[in-house]
Amino acid sequence: MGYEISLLTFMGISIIGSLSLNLITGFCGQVSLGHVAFVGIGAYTASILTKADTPFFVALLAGMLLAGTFGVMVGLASLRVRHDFLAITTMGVNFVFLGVVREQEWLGGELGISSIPDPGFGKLGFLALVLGCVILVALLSFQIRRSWMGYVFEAVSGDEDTARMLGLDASHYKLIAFALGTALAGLSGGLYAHHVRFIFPDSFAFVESITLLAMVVIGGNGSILGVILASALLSVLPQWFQFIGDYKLLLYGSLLFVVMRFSPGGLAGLAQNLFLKSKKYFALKENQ
Amino acid sequence: MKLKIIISSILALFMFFGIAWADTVKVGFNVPLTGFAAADGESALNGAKLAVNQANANGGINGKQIELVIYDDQASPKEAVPIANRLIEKDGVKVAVSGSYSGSTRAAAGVFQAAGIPYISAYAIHPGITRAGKYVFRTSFMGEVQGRAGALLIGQTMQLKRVVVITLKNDFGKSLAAGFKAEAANFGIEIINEYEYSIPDRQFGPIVAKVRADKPDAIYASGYFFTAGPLVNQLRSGGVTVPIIGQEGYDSEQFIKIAGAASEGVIITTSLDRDSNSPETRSFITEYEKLTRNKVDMVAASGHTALNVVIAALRIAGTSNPKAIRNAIAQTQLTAATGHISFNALGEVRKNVQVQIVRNGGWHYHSEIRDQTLLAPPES
Amino acid sequence: MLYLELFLQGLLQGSIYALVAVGLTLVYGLLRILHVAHAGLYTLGGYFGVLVYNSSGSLMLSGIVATFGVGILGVIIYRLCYEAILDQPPFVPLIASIGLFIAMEELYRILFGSYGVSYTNPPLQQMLPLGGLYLREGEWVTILVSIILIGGLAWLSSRTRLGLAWRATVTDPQMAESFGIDPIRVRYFNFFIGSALAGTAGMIVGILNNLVEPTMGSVPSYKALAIIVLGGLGSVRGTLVAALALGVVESYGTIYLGNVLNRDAIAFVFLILVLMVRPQGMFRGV
Amino acid sequence: MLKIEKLSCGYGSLTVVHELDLTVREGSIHALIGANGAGKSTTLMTIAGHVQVKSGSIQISSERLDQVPTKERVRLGVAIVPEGRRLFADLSVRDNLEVGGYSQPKENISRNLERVLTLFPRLGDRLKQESSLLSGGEQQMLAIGRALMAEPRLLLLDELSLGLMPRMVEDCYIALQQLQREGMTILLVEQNTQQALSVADDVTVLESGTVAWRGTAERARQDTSIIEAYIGLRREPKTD
Amino acid sequence: MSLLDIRNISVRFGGVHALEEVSLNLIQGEILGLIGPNGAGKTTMLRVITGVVRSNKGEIDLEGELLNNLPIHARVRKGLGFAQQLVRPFREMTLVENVALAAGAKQTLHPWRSMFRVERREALRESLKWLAMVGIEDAADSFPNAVPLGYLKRMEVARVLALRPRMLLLDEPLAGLNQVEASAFADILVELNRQGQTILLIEHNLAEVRRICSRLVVLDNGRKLAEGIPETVLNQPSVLEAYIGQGTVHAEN
Repeated sequence: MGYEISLLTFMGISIIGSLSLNLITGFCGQVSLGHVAFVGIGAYTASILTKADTPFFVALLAGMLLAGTFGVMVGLASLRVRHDFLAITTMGVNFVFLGVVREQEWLGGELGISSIPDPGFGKLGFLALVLGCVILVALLSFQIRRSWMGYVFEAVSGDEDTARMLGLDASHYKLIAFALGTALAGLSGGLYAHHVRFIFPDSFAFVESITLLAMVVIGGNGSILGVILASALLSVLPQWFQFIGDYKLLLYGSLLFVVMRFSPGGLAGLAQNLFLKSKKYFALKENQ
Repeated sequence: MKLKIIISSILALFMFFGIAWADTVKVGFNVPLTGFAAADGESALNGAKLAVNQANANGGINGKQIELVIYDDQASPKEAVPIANRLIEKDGVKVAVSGSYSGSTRAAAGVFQAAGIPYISAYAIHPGITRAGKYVFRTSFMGEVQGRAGALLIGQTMQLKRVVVITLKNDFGKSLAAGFKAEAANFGIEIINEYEYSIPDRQFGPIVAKVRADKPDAIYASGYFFTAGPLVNQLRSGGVTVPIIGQEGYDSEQFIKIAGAASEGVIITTSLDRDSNSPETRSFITEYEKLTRNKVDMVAASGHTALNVVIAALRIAGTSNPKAIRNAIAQTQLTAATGHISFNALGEVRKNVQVQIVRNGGWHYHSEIRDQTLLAPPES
Repeated sequence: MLYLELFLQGLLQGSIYALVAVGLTLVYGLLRILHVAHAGLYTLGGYFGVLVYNSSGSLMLSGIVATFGVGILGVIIYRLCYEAILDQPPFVPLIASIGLFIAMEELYRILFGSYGVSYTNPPLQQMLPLGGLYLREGEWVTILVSIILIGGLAWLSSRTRLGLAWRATVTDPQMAESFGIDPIRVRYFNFFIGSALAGTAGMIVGILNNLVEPTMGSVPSYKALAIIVLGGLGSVRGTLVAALALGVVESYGTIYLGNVLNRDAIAFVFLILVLMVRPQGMFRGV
Repeated sequence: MLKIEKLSCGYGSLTVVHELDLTVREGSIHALIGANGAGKSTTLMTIAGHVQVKSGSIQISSERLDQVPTKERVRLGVAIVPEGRRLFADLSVRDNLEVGGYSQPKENISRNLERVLTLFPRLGDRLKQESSLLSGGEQQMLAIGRALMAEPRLLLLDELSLGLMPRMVEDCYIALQQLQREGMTILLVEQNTQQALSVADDVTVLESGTVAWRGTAERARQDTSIIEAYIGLRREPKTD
Repeated sequence: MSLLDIRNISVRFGGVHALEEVSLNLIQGEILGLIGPNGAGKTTMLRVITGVVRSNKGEIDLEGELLNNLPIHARVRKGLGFAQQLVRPFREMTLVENVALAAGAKQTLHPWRSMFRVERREALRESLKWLAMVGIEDAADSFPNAVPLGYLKRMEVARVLALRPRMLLLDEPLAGLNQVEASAFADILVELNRQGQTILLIEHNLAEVRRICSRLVVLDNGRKLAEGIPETVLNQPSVLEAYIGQGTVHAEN
């Protein structure tokens, strides 16, 4: 079972990561190309703390808190720069995060942090913990979407200026999206670190941010189920593609491209289109 | 409900691809075959395959053929952990080898250690790997060890004193530099300057200009063939003529191709002596070239060596009990393509350091460093 | 002398950045696409260069193939990949482009091998010290080619009909069309020029490093994005200045900041600082 | 010269102009006036090819203009001076003019350039300046000059006087009359009604995308209340 | 009684004076028409009031409280309701959802708390009422892309009304509507006003302005040109000139 467990654990961690990005990018419309930096902040914080004998959950929480704090700082940047500029700024955040971590000996520098303590739940216990977190994060996502907060996020994502004209404090809401999203990224980071029990800068390279964003957009920006499905698929894809061997990444890249090129709404968009088409079809029939 | 269906169908799929063959002795092998580390992965895999072919031709393990179970880990820790689990459970391997980089090897090592399955790192140099536990070994030098050898080579063998250190900013380069700097003073070396570069860098103009101004006696530069090739080339064409000393990362024909004429006279510390008369090394070199039509390199030799250690241990243990295999590995006394090998208490290899030099467009014997106190890897 | 030399090395690196980034900024200026796969074309330029040279021995021929071949491929990529998704929100072409880039890198690896390809008979490697400055032939050629190409581009855009059409279309495509300019042709032209510049840069870097690897484009891909933002997205002049400035800063940074900040992070630190002060980049306009 | 029949046009699902009929006589100045949002600019932009035709036809000298791609309409003699001028801001004055003459063979360009500079001597001193640095009036002159470079038979002018000093407006209008004397046909959208009426031969008043009144400028000038009524300054519009 | 008091507003863009020393006040219960030819500064004035544009000089006073330094959303919360010239519906939401977002102002006042407020039925019910008031309840569940402009314009007003503003600021609500639609729409405004809604109306359609406004302020070239009841103002020679032209009639030359 260990193999399935470790795969499911990674899947769960990916889902938390992509759902957290979905809060920012999917719900609130702020494209972030550097989300894995916050995963990294959570991972480093939690690891350093548990290595210093801090209880696991306290460390996890601290990782979330610190990631969220940095997230709010980037959120403040989002109040100043928009759209493409924001995308590239967040990308910059990822590179600067790596650049700084690589040079910090107390963060393990290039060697990273190894022998991160086992939280002691056993493989299955840890999986249960991760899945529990997935459920919580998914529930939170659903709650946000059906609440007035999600309503406002949708408005801010659609047209920020008009949202302000309706008396909505768009800046404040954007900061909340960043705070929540990055804190949850920190959670996924803390879990990741204690699952692999070894982290180093390359674990949080820019390509991982792209992977997270890909999960969100392939799932259908904003669609919770779509994003969960896409991250579940994409996180195990490299394992499934083992038999394709040499063509694995080629396929992965092409998949990203093809989905964006032919169904920019992602899986959710695809499903919706089919649904609408069938609805129209039936409506036509009814009218006849 | 939906989730259940998804999970169970996923599981079913895995099981389908995880079907095992009987009647062979399986050895796990994780290796980067796609992505940025694919070049080294390819060499390591070829070296490993060669070792398996040779052993199978010699009757395998007590008549059973050896089967290499290969997975691509993209040199990513995230991929390596499920692969380790998969090797252990689905494929039921009793011993495994990493043909991969430090990140994935370090991550997988924890899994193998926890499962009590012996695991050998062929060429990953992260100091933390063997510290995962008693089931983890390494057949290549730790960075520090090789760095110390470099200091001896420059300060004692070559009698050069004023040295500029150019360090590749990753675990490999950093630990080399640490070892080198720790011993430099003991061999009368004065480090007059140190520069760092990162792994994607190929243009070293600024460093070359500065090094020329530094006027050192020698340059100790870490890197892989794809960074060292351009570096050496640019140093030479930038008018820097002093000896350049590198390490096993250079050890590839590719380095000579890239650096061209500039590679003449470059000296490295490594594991493979191409001019060795030992039958193990000779047969490795000729058969590897026959198998792949490529020239041998350090990574291939390391993959080959690691597999030979495993094969030897399997033969001695004579059973598929991982604990017995582990103990057999720990007791290894073996002459492999990379020389005579044994392990210390931590699972780190003890062997001599080969010094090679580029002459007439090929790697050749320069000297050998046998100082076992200097080369002693850490015991814990 | 050292400072001057470091400066020159910086300009050298900067001029390569410029060749890549100018193409990217041309594409952005006209179509608002962040064309990451541009770096894949740059790598392809490297491959075309080395493969043609190794089989023909003619530097001229390989230069032509690298420039024009990549230019044409750029047009094809625009036609097949981007044209249909121009009116989508900006992250759609961006991610499509990133996917394309990953696929291109892998395709190169599968086609040309993972070890990379080197020139069998590396051209332009001799040192040519001029006035106390130590540069290789290849490096002088790089500077020369950059000046010629970018000068040529300036000439093309300011002195030719095509350039006029291009500049007009960038500022107001609708009005340009009103005066008889075909916006589709301008887009093709735009992609051709941008990609050709990247192809040339790729070939030059291939020669300088004597190595063309599948992942050669990974650094320029994202750094060029930073450069064009620093230059004020869409401004060619700004991009040139930003590229050269970054080259110089990195050159000094490698020597004097090496253990504080990663070379590749320097660009982004600047980027973030500049954007916080000037959310629209350093320069505006074409 | 220009004959528009039953033209409906608009953006996306929105139809702005409904079944418009409009005829512009060869060599005349035709003023199109009406309140904001009445569809004047939309009509002009449809003729130029920037707004989608939903039904009806546009003919220029008996050729179906609406079936010609936008970029080729200039070759049929249509040039536009759009609302807000929409100069190529980063380009120099000369380059703006050259874009205007893009459709013309090379040998015509210097001739046309000379013609424009005679008409607007002020542009002559500024040929090398970036067009965004010109004053409002000069920009308007440049916009007209740019269109003239295409040797149009039909000149479409949108809100010429908007945001300009009276003196400049006057200069522009004098230029228009000069052009008319040279045989050009001009379709003019103008909110400065008086100004428009002073030069126009014919007038069409648009209201909510349909024609509300049409007649000679002569009549409209004699009885300004007609026009005033249609833009809402008088309570009761006089019927024709 | 003056509800909104705007004093000596000046706005410069670059070197251009968009507004110069303009004062106007909005009295409780009136429909004030803000008119003037294109480019007179009407929209700039509205933007100053909303806070999109900051004035270089002058004060905006809401019953004794200065609004100058408040961000847009805060001004809205104080009771200023804006309908923009170009309709900007949220395209991913149906019309009724668009309105309900505004109707639920109470739920969204405290961003963090809004996470725990889920109940939307009340807001939707109320929104239907507003949609009915502007006469488009039949399209409540349609998406903006599927309805004509007139509907969107009315939705925009319904959306503002749902904020229950103390005053309504409308920027060219009649533009793009045909005469019948425009009249109907103007009637809605009159009805709202009758129910006590204070309205500031920027509008080009002078016929309707004349018909429904109780008072007019005329801007021209960034300055206040005239103020008073419609009949008087619209017959003032300076206003006629501003609209028809500068009297530079070339007709007879």
